[in-house]
Formats: sequence, structure tokens, C-alpha cells
Amino acid sequence: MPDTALPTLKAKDFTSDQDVRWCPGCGDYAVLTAVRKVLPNLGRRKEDIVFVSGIGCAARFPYYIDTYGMHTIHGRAPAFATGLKVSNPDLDVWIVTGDGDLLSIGGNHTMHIMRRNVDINIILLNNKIYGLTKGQYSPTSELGKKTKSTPMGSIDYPINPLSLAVGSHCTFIARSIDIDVKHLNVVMLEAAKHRGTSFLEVYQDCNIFNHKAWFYATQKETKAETTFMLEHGKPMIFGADANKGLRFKGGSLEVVEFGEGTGVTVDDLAHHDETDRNLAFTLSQLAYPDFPEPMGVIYRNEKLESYERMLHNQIDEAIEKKGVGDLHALLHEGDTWIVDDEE
Amino acid sequence: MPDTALPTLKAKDFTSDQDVRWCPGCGDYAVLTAVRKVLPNLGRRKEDIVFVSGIGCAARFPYYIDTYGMHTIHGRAPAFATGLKVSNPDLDVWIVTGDGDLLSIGGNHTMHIMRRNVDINIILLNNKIYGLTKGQYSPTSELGKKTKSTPMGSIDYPINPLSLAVGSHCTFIARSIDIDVKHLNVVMLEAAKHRGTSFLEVYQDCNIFNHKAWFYATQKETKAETTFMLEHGKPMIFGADANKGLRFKGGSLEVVEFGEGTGVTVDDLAHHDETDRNLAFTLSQLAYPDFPEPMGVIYRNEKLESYERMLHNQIDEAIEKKGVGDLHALLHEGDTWIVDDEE
Amino acid sequence: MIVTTEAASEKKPVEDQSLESVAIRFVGDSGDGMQLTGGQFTTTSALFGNDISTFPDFPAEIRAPRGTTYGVSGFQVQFSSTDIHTPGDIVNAMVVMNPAAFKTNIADVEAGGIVIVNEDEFTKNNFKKCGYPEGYNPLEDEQFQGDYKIIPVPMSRLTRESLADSGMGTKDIDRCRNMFALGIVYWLYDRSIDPTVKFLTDTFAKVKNKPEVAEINIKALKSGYYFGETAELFPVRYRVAPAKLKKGKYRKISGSEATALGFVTAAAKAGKTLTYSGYPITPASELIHHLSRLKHFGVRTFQAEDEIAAICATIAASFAGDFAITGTSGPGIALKSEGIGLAMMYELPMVIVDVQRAGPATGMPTKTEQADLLQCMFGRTSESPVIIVAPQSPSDCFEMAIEAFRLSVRAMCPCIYLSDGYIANGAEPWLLPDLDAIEPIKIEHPTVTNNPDGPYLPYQRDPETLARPWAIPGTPGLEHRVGGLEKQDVTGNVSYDPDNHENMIKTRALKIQKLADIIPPLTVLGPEQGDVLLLGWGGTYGSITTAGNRLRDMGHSVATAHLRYINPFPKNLGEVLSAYRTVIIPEINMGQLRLLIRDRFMVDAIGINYMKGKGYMVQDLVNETLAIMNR
Amino acid sequence: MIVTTEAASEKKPVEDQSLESVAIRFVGDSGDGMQLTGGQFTTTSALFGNDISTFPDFPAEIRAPRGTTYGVSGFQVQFSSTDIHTPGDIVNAMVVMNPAAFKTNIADVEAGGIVIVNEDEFTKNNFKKCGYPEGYNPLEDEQFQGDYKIIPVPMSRLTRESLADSGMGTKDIDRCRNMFALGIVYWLYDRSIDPTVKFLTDTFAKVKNKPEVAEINIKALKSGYYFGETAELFPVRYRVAPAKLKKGKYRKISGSEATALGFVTAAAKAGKTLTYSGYPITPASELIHHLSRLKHFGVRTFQAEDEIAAICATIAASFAGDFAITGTSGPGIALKSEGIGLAMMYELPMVIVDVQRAGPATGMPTKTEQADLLQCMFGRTSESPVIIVAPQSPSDCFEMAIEAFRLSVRAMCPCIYLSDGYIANGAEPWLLPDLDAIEPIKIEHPTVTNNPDGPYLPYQRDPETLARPWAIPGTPGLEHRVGGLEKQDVTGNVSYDPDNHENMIKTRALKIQKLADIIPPLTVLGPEQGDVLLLGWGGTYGSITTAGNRLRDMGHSVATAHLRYINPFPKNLGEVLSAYRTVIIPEINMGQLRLLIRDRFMVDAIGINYMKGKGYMVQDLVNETLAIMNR
Ligand SMILES: Cc1ncc(C[n+]2csc(CCOP(=O)(O)OP(=O)(O)O)c2C)c(N)n1
Ligand SMILES: Cc1ncc(C[n+]2csc(CCOP(=O)(O)OP(=O)(O)O)c2C)c(N)n1
Ligand code: SF4
Ligand code: SF4
Ligand SMILES: [Mg+2]
Ligand SMILES: [Mg+2]
Repeated sequence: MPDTALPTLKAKDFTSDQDVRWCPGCGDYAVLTAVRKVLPNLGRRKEDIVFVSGIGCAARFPYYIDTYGMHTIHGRAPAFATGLKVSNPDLDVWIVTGDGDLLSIGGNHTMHIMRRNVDINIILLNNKIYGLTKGQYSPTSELGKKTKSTPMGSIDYPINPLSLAVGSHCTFIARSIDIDVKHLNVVMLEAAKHRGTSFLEVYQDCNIFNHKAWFYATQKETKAETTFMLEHGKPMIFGADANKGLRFKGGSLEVVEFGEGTGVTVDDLAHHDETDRNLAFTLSQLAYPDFPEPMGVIYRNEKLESYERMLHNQIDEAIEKKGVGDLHALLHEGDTWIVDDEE
Repeated sequence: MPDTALPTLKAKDFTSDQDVRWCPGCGDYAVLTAVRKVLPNLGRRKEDIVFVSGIGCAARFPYYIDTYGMHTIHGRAPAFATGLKVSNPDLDVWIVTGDGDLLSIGGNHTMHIMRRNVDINIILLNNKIYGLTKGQYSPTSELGKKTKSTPMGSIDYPINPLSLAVGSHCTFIARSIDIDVKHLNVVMLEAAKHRGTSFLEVYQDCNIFNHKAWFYATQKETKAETTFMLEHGKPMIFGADANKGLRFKGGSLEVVEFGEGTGVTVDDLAHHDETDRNLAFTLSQLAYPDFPEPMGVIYRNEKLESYERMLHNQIDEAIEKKGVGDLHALLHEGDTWIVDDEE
Repeated sequence: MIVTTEAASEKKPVEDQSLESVAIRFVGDSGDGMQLTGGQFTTTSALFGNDISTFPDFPAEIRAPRGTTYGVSGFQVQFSSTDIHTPGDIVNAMVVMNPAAFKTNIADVEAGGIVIVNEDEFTKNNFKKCGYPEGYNPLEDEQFQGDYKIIPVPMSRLTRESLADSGMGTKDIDRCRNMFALGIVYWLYDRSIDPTVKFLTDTFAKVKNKPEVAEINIKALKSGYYFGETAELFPVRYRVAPAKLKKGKYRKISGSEATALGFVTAAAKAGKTLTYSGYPITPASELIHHLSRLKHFGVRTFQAEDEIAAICATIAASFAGDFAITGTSGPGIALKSEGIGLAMMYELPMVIVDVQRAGPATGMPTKTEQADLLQCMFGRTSESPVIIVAPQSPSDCFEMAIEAFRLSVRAMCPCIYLSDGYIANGAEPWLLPDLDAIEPIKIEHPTVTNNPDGPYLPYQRDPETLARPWAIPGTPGLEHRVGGLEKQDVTGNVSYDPDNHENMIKTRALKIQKLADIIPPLTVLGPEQGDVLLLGWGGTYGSITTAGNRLRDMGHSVATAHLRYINPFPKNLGEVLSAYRTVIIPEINMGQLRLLIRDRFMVDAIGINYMKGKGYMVQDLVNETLAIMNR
Repeated sequence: MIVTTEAASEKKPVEDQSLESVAIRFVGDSGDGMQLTGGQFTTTSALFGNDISTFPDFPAEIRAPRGTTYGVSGFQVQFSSTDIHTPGDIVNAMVVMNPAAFKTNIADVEAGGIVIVNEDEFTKNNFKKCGYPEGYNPLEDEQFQGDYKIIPVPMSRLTRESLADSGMGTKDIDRCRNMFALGIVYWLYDRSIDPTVKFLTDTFAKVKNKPEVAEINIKALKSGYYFGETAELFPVRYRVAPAKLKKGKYRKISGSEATALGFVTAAAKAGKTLTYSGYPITPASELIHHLSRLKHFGVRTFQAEDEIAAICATIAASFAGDFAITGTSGPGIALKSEGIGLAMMYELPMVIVDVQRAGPATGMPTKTEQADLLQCMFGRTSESPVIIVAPQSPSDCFEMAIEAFRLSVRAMCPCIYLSDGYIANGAEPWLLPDLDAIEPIKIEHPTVTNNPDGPYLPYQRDPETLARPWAIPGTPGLEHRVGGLEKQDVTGNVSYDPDNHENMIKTRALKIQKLADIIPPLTVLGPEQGDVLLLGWGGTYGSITTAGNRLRDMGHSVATAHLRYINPFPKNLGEVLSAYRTVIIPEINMGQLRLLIRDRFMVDAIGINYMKGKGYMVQDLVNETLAIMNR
């Protein structure tokens, strides 16, 4: 709902006076640009926006956006975001932070903000590594990852951020890639528009400690085979020649070729339904190299009221029922007695 | 693998000298009895078993089992359990604790122990309430729950413990009910036998602060309609007359009547496949009153190595490659020089 | 002496005897309703005009198996015709509902004290449950008979008989035994049963819509009262006259309630909204229970997933412009440490309530202690000072809750409000304050930038208070970022400049010290100089004050003083300390305030340190002080 | 003075000059490899026989945009022919790779000091990036020319030229500039290039299998060296003779390495396995990096999901019988508080490493500080004392890591090992210890019950040490439960008994105090009694010791002493303190040890407190001490 009284803002209005301090070539730059571009399209005043982060390279984000901002402590951004919304539901609150921050130390707050459906936007800059602490493996690093803390390879099965979000009943779940600027902008705008918790995973390249982690999904030569774009109501198609697709097999999906000579038609393919949580889980499980990885909006549920709205509704209701609280009456409530002079 | 050298143990061998201090009528008693009955069947020595818990009524569990035990701090039992297994993979480690402990403050450790597939058993005593702190709502309490801290009803959408476990890639997921002693014993034994993290949710009645929370699923009159028993490879059937079932509809399940005159046969029903993670998610989502709730083993994956085994394998491998570490050599490693008398 | 019903029926005339004060304790199983019984006796005595002071003592178990010693629940109240400060060292009269309660409590009764016992529960089976040796019945123990006036009453039977035709089930009827017992005690101390009748009607008939439950409870109460009168168990009946309290309107209040009311008042006085975020923990949970009922005051309560989330939400709520509070107990403070450190760096106002309980670790959660002081002072990485205030009694919680916000806002610094289980659960009469007389709390959120030529300067300080401005989201032109990295003064930008770092460290400390200018000086009871100063803080106020009175009555030159402001200390503290030959600091810890005092003032203060999960007995304090004086 | 290549080509004869010691600093962009360069110079000097002391100074940014001031990385080393303890107050020579590095570091160079500059990077563009005003070139600033011997060298160009026919890309070639610079410095100080040649071969050719990279680096190094020789930029060449160190075999060691080796040695000496659980945090992460490479020593490392999980896993590993360690920095200690409290209640041995960094909150993570002492002492709920030791230098880490376990195991109590970024990252020569001379650590895990007639008694204490037995899972008959609720002594059962609680509180504290019997007395450098005692702890050892030496050289009656054991203190500490008229405690905090000393000994100790994210300059310490003496 663009408000006509709003000033027309540009990306540069959201650019703070602080020098950006990421490494040259870091994927975070692209996301910063995307955010600065998306913000003017939300019909929100600058002063009503708050960016929140934890600690990490990605978590430096708020310093670079000229809105209100909180660079907090490691892993706790969702708890701060919840506090902001409890206090002032009219704020537009964004969490932008890293995979270690959001999913290692911060996993619990992430899960709880999602299940409470607090109306905020989460952007996960997933570089599958700890950047700021100089290159230990993160919970999204693949099994066997050799890093400073795992010279023989990591032995933790990685977290699947999307599956976890589905399991936490997040009401908007999407995925994009740092260098696919156009897609990133579109998906981010959808995330921003969602009422409730939105979660956007962005494949982000850490140029220094985990360069090329996402090459399979970002390189021109491979990306048509390794990723596919989701569109609500549309069949799931991929491949350089757009001749492969996904088809239901029980509750799961299988890769098939379709079109002439294959015996499979487009109609046989699974069609995306953003509102189906079971499908969302199934999609979240598709992973390279066995499957192409879905990009775009995986799940969307606009039907649930947000936590902070319910909280404020209760306050309104209480006032309606009992009248605005009378402090004097409150203090004098219950059994009282009077001691007078004589005694 | 029962070891013939093992003494034959009985339930009472696992009974410590401590008085059980739960409220009369608490559902925890039944689970305690079940655990004491299951333990002798595992072919393990008493001294190799450790019970771990956080804080809460349920978390008093370890005191009552005559094995090694750790009553720890609120929410952290999974982290302790991981430490035990890292240190000594041969221990048989059990976590028994409450919904607040495991899923509110402890959600992150729960998620991480599951995704790491540490070989331990988790029993969640889910009473949908904070017992020990006298009756505040918990993360599994239903929306609108009126408690001491939510006089107008809670406004948090509840966590679905099973969905969260599926989303965390837990490798064994099951559910049972405190008063269904027989089922509880059977499922618990399966959980105990699993190699990797097993998660067993038990519907448990808090007689004092949330009595009858599970009545729909526990009462003779209703339970055939509100729950159903899963069996691997078997169709999903329920109802007092065993004439209802679940059938696939896309990736989801729907309730149908089957048998004579319905046009639906048993073969049309969905058959349970314990090894299908997508199905596990779909099953975890079935909830009263719209669906009957699944009981028994929802998911099982025996193919993944446990965290602690991989850790110890790396140690073995390192020793194989480099030989057992030589301390003198280690200290004298790298560039050294000698200062002698004259200087 | 054992007074039997038979003996009583010999019809000696009942005398009346006046007492200055009486401490009575109700003890029984957790399921026996002792807290409610004690609470009712307290309210009635308060309404009658006595000064009162209470001490509830819960078990950690919710409802341990009936009859076990660890399931015993107690409630002690002292009521008096004079000004009192403690629930009493020694119990003058005790109501005992079962053997386990007898076993665990009898030692606290004064020699010759009255012990009213529900003899029906003194069965073999129950003796076994609480671990009495086989064949032993404590009521038949001559030692006890010699030490106390034991009055066995078949309460279970009498209650059942009196409610036999109520049509209610045995379970409901048996639940009325406590009211029967209360009736006896009301008769014995000549109290009116009316307030309790009203309470029962209100609670059961009106709120819970169970008039039949109200009815049987009232009937049991009356039966007990009449039983006291007719059975003439007691040769005397005791009267405790109303106390000469300060003129005004009173109510009975617990520390938790007073804290909640104080916070709501502070917010009202500042024109602010309260946001409370917390995670349940004994004994702090009461605060969210009280505040969540005040939604019509705009109060928002957020039950977070853990203590860390609660402090973080609190910081964010403060950033957003609310009067933000989080409350917990010791283990929760530990978890909040990192967050409190950040709040201090952010320089935002908020109140962190610590209702101390007996530690360490999980400790004894339902018992009290004062051992979080140093955790609150120092339990954060690096130099992270915060404001600390400590209420000294249940009713003082109201004022100190307001003070906490007043100071926090003035210095733009978090304030820890250091209470304890004893204060939070205890109750006393509260002289209702004149709301208009409470100073408003002035808040100014800037609306225009302090730097028209560049970005807003979030750390440009007020030269007097050194506080930074509190600009809140929603205000155009004041967009700024806060963070936990060291920041340049004035601009608030990230800074690694060595001199700036040192300057910021010092400024953050100095801001707090400057509050000493506006906090009231420490007042002393007793001689302004002399032999001994008993210096305390927190929940020991009652016992220290009473001990001081007693010592002065004995002719000693002993003064007492109680610190309600701990960081910063009142300005005159050094001066006060130097006016006494010996400074003694009694604390329910191993000497935490003492450490601060010794370091700061180089005064060789001596500690009296008990760590038993409960407050001091006044007499112990008197004895220990005398022992130190005679060294 | 600006020495140009032209000037040099006038062929003045090169003199040789002997120096006692030299502090040299390498500064450049984070991408310039300054840490490696400095490290190589250090190793070479150490191998040559100098005493050395280093101070690396990283930016917080991983690799900030090139040329910015916040992307500057530095490494300082002092090498000497005498015993030294610090990397030097003032820089005698500096290698500067870009203008940002020049800007941020030039002030630390001594008047007349040598400044070797890569002039190719002194471009307009780079001046702008680091914020020099337009049109300004610092190399042309007469002030600087007057103050220092500035030697501009076109390093980028020369490196490229010398590697032009290597066939490698420009990016790779440009990465060799630091080796070119190092070559110049090697020539200037007459060092052999051989150790670095060997290092480059080993690292690049052997380990990383990139012989071509080794080759160009070696070539650049040699080119630099020959350039120094032939270009004759320097009128003199400096020699620093080998130091007269104690006889024996040495290696260069950093604090982190020494800590890791100490732990492995402790475990070996006890016949135990090490389990390290940690969560990455600067500057503690190095420890897991080192230990994870020692799997063939059976060392298990667990990178946990957060610090809380790490302490919990550590406690569990100790319960299971391992030598368990967790390591972190200040913010992590805050998160671990609750767990450490539990560990103390469990009475289990383990070591918690705190590598302090500049706080509060996130603070300045790459800078050093000593401000977690009180957090470590008191940052837990209630009375929760733990053992605290603090290494005083990089090589001392080895011994103190062993001591930490020795004490922890003896008292069955967690031990905090309080290091700091300065010690952990710094390096010095280490006289390799005789392993056989290190006392074994005696561990006894009971195998039979101490109570044949009933359940095992997990809290039956050793009468001498008060330690409880360490029975571990897997041992039949000793099954027992530990928990955070207060426990009855001897049985370990949950107990709410007031006297038991007080007894347990006191016992847990006393156990630690009893360790004073076996820890070495505090030793004093300088007069055994006199005017001033400079008392320190931790990373300030070098500066305090050097300041003490200097003050005594000036004829003052000043002694120094350094506390490596903080809880408990050495037994003779009180005695030592009382032997001096004035006790001065320099700390990189606001007076934390001072608070403990003042409280405990009633000594009016004076603090010298800097909080600038770095160690003391010796000269500042000397001056401040003199100022206090002259008060
Ligand atoms: C309590 C605490 N623990 C640890 C750290 C150290 N730390 C800072 S950022 C970080 C992880 C960074 O990884 P990620 O969140 O993936 O962000 P990235 O740097 O990769 O963008 C860690 C472990 C900290 N600052 N605070
Ligand atoms: C750090 C900390 N925070 C809070 C508490 C208080 N506390 C104890 S148990 C508990 C929750 C109990 O609920 P649940 O885990 O569901 O167990 P139940 O009692 O219902 O079995 C809480 C909040 C605590 N002991 N420690
Ligand atoms: S370390 Fe990686 S994630 Fe961090 S700023 Fe550099 S490139 Fe980006
Ligand atoms: S409070 Fe509830 S959960 Fe706790 S012991 Fe009692 S009945 Fe069981
Ligand atoms: Mg990352
Ligand atoms: Mg529960």
C-alpha cells in the first residue's frame, strides 16, 4: 500500500555514511545492493525500519543501511527482533545475518521466532563457513569439510536451513543466490511483503574462506542443471534444454525427462503449490548432486495472525473489557484498612 | 546382542534408593516403570548406562534409575549427552526430560544433537505445560492456553515436536502415550535399539497443572478415532470399527472410509514406510481434531554413522597414519636451536 | 504437657491474656492448603490493625507424595501490636496437619509453645512415610509433652462430621480441614472470621463459580471456630492489640505485588508503556503472573523461550522506547550476563530484576539467599558497571521499583533490581502512597537531530548526567545504529582508538557514580557515632533492625543502617562508616557487600555470614554482634 | 631525513654497528602477509640465538577493502642480545607496505628510526583510501623527513621485475612483495635467509604442493636481500648478538601453542585422554586449531553449537573420566557461567580457558585486556568459587596449563586458566622442558564402593584435600547421580538441610584454599623489602619486570612480583605485601586484582590502570610509578 504522503526514496537514501568493510569480492555486497534497492519499494518510511543482526561478517549489515539498526550479540538477533515488534508492531524489522549466527548459536531463537510468526524478515547469508572468526566450518558446511578446526574433515551432518524452517512452521520460506541480482530482488520483495516471519536463504560466496562453495549453483555452465525456479501453480522444470522436470512418486519427487519421445508430458510433472507445507518439506530436501535445488518461494501461508498483533489485540480487548487501567484503583485494590490518628 | 556374560537384570535392579517425588497421579510414573522394564532387555551393563536430564519435574528422572545419572541445567541435557558420547562412545546414554526443557530453552541443543546423529535416546515427557515452575504454558501448549502467565490465553503457535525432529534430520522418531504401557514398552525398546539419535515423544499427563490435556488420545471412548498405530509396510487404518484409513493426495494424506460399499480398498490406503523422511514429515503434521494422530515409529534411518563413531574413527585413522603421538617429538617439533655453556 | 480434649472438658474458665506479638506457623502437606490458610490469617490480622510480617516456605516439589518430609509446606506470620520487621525468630504457636510437618518443624517452637495437631493424621502409615521409627508416636513422646503444649484435635473426623450432610464428596470435604484449623486459631487469637468468609465467597462462589465449595469451606471454618470456643481446649485466649502504625490507608502486600505496582507506577509517572519479558523461574515468576494481569494498563508481557531471549527482547524494547523489564533469579542472571553487558554498551535504560534464591547452581530454589550481589556487580566480560538497587522489605519494593527506573533513565544505563525470595514472597502492611506526591520521571526523546550538518550523533552526552540521548525508531532524521563493538564517543561509530576506548570505559562508570548526587543519603538508626554499626542490605532489613533495637535496649552503642542503593553507594556512606569503631556486615552470603566496602573504604568490616537458605534469627544476630564486641 | 636510492648510489662505505636490541614492526594491508613476514623474522632471529618477544596486531576485519586504515595489519618483534620481556615500547625500525599503515603506525617509531617504505603504493588513490587530505603525500612531509630515516623503495616494481620471467601471474607475483621487504631487512640486520628459504620450501612446495609458489617467494626474498646489499640504501648495518640465555634446547613458541602442548603433556602425565569442546571465538580459536591436529595423541575436539554446549559437553566429558577442557574469550565465559557453577557443584575437575580480549560486550575483539578477572571470580550465581591460574608469558603457558589440571584434579574443582590475547598471540623462545622432570599427576578412579552396606557415597571426601572421589561410568557398583540441587555431604543426595547447605558452601571454598599448601610461594624480583612493590598478573609480566629493572637501575627501592595463582593466592602473599611501604598494582583493567588484594589484606594498594586494548609501555609504567612515589 504505497502511501502517497511518503517521500520517494532511492537506494542511496538507504546508504549510511559508513565505509563497507567486507573483503573485496565478498558475496555480501550483492545482497547489500539488493536490499538497498528493495527498501524504497515497500512504501515504508526510513525511520520505521530497523535492521537487526547478530555477530559475523554478514552481521555487519545494519551499519551500512541508513535506517535504525542493531548490531547485537552472537546468535540472538531473532530475540531482539521479537522485542522490537512486541514493543512497536508498526516497525518494519529485518534480520540479516550469517549461517553460524542464525543456525549454530542462534538456532533456538530462530525456531521460536518462526513458530510464533512474528512479522519480520530474515535474510540468511549462507556461506557455509564462519567468516569473521577466520574459517572454521559452520552448521551448513558439508560433511567432510576440511577447515582450521577440522583438519581431517568435519563429522557433523549439515543442517538444511529450509527443512528446519518448514519444521519450525515458518510461514514464508524462499531461496535465492547472491549473484543472481534480479531473482534476489524479486524474491526479497515477496519476502518483505509477507505478513509473518519470512525466511530467505541466500547462497553467498565467502571469497576468502569458502570460495566457490556455491559454484555448482551459480555458474552459467551448470546452474540450469543444478537449480530450478519455482513458480506457484507451475510445473517444476529444469535443465539447459528445459526438458527435465520433477514428478511425484508417493510423497516424494523424482527427476524425469519429459516432452517428445519420453512418454512424459508437462502435465505429469509436479506443480508447485506455495501453500502446501508437506510439499515445501519435500522441496527443501532436494539437494545437489541428486536433485536440482529449488529457488524462489517454497512456502507461503498468509492466513496466520502474527504474534505481535495477537499481543496487541489482547491489550485492546482488556482495555475494552476493563477500561483503561486506573492506577489509584489498582493500588487500593483488595482488602484495605485505615489507621487513624488516635491509635 | 545379549552378552552371555551379563548378569540377568530385573526392573528393580534399575530402581535407585531415592523416593520418587512426583505428584500422585503424575504420568511420569508410568514412564519410569516402562524404562525400568526396558533397560534389562538391552543387553547392557548397569554401569555403562547414563541418564541425563535438564530441569523440570520430568528432569528428576535420573534420580530414580540406579545407573549413572546427571541432573544438569535447564535445557542443556543434549549437550551433556554429546559430551558423554564424545568421551566414551561405549556408554548407553538416555535423555529423559520435559517439553519446556527440551524445546523451549533447549531447542537448539536438541536440534544439533539430532542433526549430528549422536547415538543416544531422547524421551520427551510432553505434558504441554511447565510443571515444576507451577503451571505456565510451554512451547507445546495449544494456542489460547490460559495459564498463570497468560490469563487471556497464550498467543504462541505451538511447536510440533515431531515435525521439528524431522526437520532436524533426526534418524529415529516415534511417539507413544504414558498410560498405554504396552505400546510404550515396545516403542521404547525400538528407540533404544536404534544406532543414532532416537527421539520418542510421550504424551504425559500433568495431573496438577494440565490434567486431561491428552484425554482425547488416551480415553477408551475416543482413542480409536483420534490416534492410529503405525506399522512399517502396513496400511494406515483407524477407527473403532477399523474402517477408516489415510490415503495419499498429492504429497499429503486424507481421511477416507474403506471397505465394502465405500469403493476404497485397503490397498488404496497409504502404507507406512519408516524410511521415508518426506512421509515422516507428512505424518508428523497429522493432528487432532482434523486427523487421527500417528503412534509408534514414524521414521527410522539406520544408514548413517553416528557422530561419535566418526570422531573416534578419525582418531584411529590419525594414529594409523602418524603413529601414536610422541610427546617428546611434539615438543621438539619445528625449528629449534641450542644455547650452550659458552655463550 | 499434652492437653487432651478430655482435659479441656473439665471446664476450667477461659482467661484472656494480652500479648505484644505472636508468631504462628501453619504446617502440613503441600496438598493441605497451608499457604492459603496462613495468607488468610495474615489478611485478617492486617485488617484488624496488627503489624504483620510473613514467611512462606514451599517445598521444591510441586506435590510430593503425601506425608513425606519433603512435601511439607509452611507459612509463618508474626502479628503484633508494635512495629515489627520479621516473621519472628521463634514460633509461639503452630498448627500441624501431619507427622511429617511435626517432624520437620517442631524444633522451631518456643519452649511451652502451643502446638495444635490434626491427630487423625498421626497414623502408623504416616509415621512410616516420614521416617519415624516403627512403634514411635511423637505425640506420646514425653520429651515433647514436657516441652510444648500439644493439643491434638481430630480435625479430619470433625471436619467430615460437620460437613456430612453437605452432599459433597470426601475429597472435597477433606480439603476443608485447613479451614477447620484456621477456625480454631481465629478463636484462640480472638479474630473475626468475616474477612475469610468474604474471601471464600469471592474466590469460590464468584470467580470460580463454585458456590458449593465456598459453602463447605465456610462451614468448616465456623465449625473450627465454634469447636475452639466449646471444646475449651485452651485455658487462655490471646489478644494482640492493633499496632500503632503511621496514620493512613493500608493494605497487605507481598514483595512481588509491590514490585509489579511500582513498575506500573513508574511507567505512568513517565508516560511510558511497560514491556516485561521473562522466562519462568522460581521465585521470580510471580512478577510475570502479576503483570500479565495488567494488560488494561497497556502492559505487554512476553514469555520468552529462555532468559537470553528475554534480556535481548528487553534491550530491543528499550531501544524502541518502552520501559522495559526482565526478571529472573540467579541462574537466569548468569544467562543474561552477555545481554546485560550489551545493554550497558548500548547505554539504554531498563530494569533487570533478580529475585535471589539459594544457590549455587540450581541450589535450593525455594529458599532465599543474598549471594548474587557480586554476580550482579561483576558477572560480565570486561568493565561493565550497571546500576544496582535493592529493596529492603516487601513494601519497599514499590518505591525501589520506581527508583530503579528513575536512575536507569537518568543515566541511560541498565539497573539491576536485586530482590530475594524472602522479600518477594513475604508480606507486610503497606501504607498506600499518595500518587500525586511521587515525582514524575522526565523522559525526553529527541525529535530533531543534534547535528544538522551530518548524521545524528547518538552518543553526544548530556554534560551534567553524561547520559546519551534516547532517540527511538519512528523518529525521522535520527536513524542510527547501535552495536556491541566499542564506539566512538559522540558519533557512536565503531572505533578501535585506544584513547577513546579508555575514555568510554571511564565515562560509562562515571555516569553511574554521578547518580550519587540524586540518591538519598544513608540514614542511621541509633547513635550517630559509637561502638558498632550493623550495616546491611536487602531482605535482612527486618532482622538487623530488630537486632539493633534489642542491642540498644540492652544498653549497647549499636546503630543500624541499610543500603538500598548499592551502585552507586550513597554519598555519605564513607562518612557513616567512619563514625563507628566497628562495622559489622551481616549477609546471607560469604561476605559480598563486605568485600565491596573493604575495597572501597579500607574499613576492616567484619561479616556475620549465614548460608542456610533462610533469613537471620534476630537472636542469633544479637548474640553474634555481642560476641564480636567482646572479642 | 629521506634516504633516496640516488643518495645511496653515491657509494658511502657501509659501516657495521652493534646494538643490544632492536624492535622492528612490519605493517601493511591485511592482504600483505605481514603476520607471516614478522613470524619469519622472529624465527630467524630466534634460531640465530637472540631473545625475542612478539606482538601481532590484527584488524577485526578479515580483509577490509585494500588500503583502508581499518585493514592495517601489524607485527612487532623485539630481538635482543639480552634477556627481554616485551616486544618493545618504541619501534626502532619499521617496514611499511602502504599509506594506511604509515598513517596508523608512524607515531610509534623512535625519533631517528628507520622507516622502509614501499613507495609504489604511495599513490593518490591510496592516499584517498586512508583519508589523507588531497594533494598531500606523507613521504614529502618535511616534519616526517626530519623525524625519521625514511627509505622509500619501489618494492612492487622491483618484485615484479625480478619475477618477470617466472611465468606466474601478476597477482601471485605481487603477493611476494613481503618477501622482498623481508629480504631487505635480513640484509640490514645481517640475518641468514636460510630458515625462511626452508620454511617457504616446506610450506609451499611440500605441504601445499605448489613448488612454483615457493620458488617465486624465495626469489623475491633473495632479490630483496641483494637489493639491500647492492643498493646500499643504508649507511650502516646493524648486528644484534645472540643472547646469553640459559643453556639448553630452544624453540620459538606462541602462547596458544604452549597452552595446547601443556594440556597434552598434563594428560600424558596423568595417563588421561584430552577432550576439548569449544566454539570459535577470537582470540581463543587457535587452541582448537592446535588441538584438532593432535588426534594421534587421542585428543578429541568437539566444535559445539555454542559456548553453553561446549561447557556442558566438557562437564560431561569430565564426568566420563577425561581431562576435559573448554576454551573461549570473555563473551563466552559469560555464556558459560551457569555451566561453570554446575561444574563447581558437581565437584569435577576440568579447565576453562579464558583468552581475554578487550571488552565490554563485543568490544574490540582483536585487542587485548585483563578485565575478566572479576567475572571469573564472581560471575556465577551465589557462592561459586573456582580455582584460577594465570600464565604470565607465552612460554609460561606450558607450565600453567599443567598446573591448571594438577590443581583441578587435586581439589576436584574446575579451574579457570586466565590468559589474554597478548600472551596467546605473542611468541618468545622456550627452553624445552625435560619431560621426565615433570611430576606425574596422580589420578585415582575408585573401582570399589566406599560403602559396602548401601549405595556408593559420591561425596565422601578425602580428609586432606576435601576432594570427593572421581568415580566414572563404566565402573560397576559405583552408580550414582550428580545434580545441581544442593546435596548432602557424603551421600550426595538432594538436601534442603540448612546446616548441610552452609557446610557445603564452606567446604567447596575451603577445598580451594587448601591448594595454597601445594602451590609455590610468590617470588620477588628486587629487594625483599623496601619502598615499592609492583604487583601484577597475566600478560603484563614483561612490562612490569622490565619497568622494575629500569627503576632499580635508576637506584629506586622497587621490587616486582607476579601472581600466577589467583585463587587461591600463594600463602606468602600477605607477608610479601607487608614488606613494602607502597603496593602498586598495574593492570589492563580498572583495578580488579587490586580489589581482591585490598579486600583480603586491607592493603591500600594503588592501581595503574590503562584500558587501551594493548599492553603497557615500559616507560609509562616507570613514569607512573615514579609519580606515585613522589606523591
Ligand atoms: C558469544 C560469542 N561467541 C563467539 C563469537 C565469535 N564469532 C563471531 S562471528 C562468529 C561466526 C560467524 O559465522 P557466520 O554467522 O556464518 O557469519 P559470517 O562471518 O560467515 O558472515 C563467531 C563464532 C562471538 N562474537 N560471540
Ligand atoms: C536457567 C533456568 N531457567 C528457568 C528455570 C526454571 N524452570 C525449571 S523447570 C522449568 C520448566 C519445566 O517445564 P518442563 O520442561 O516442561 O518440565 P515439567 O516440569 O513440565 O516436567 C523452568 C522454567 C531454571 N531452573 N533454570
Ligand atoms: S571473510 Fe568471507 S564472508 Fe567475511 S567479508 Fe570476507 S569474503 Fe565476506
Ligand atoms: S506438577 Fe505435573 S508434571 Fe510435575 S510432578 Fe506434578 S503432576 Fe507431574
Ligand atoms: Mg557464515
Ligand atoms: Mg512440561
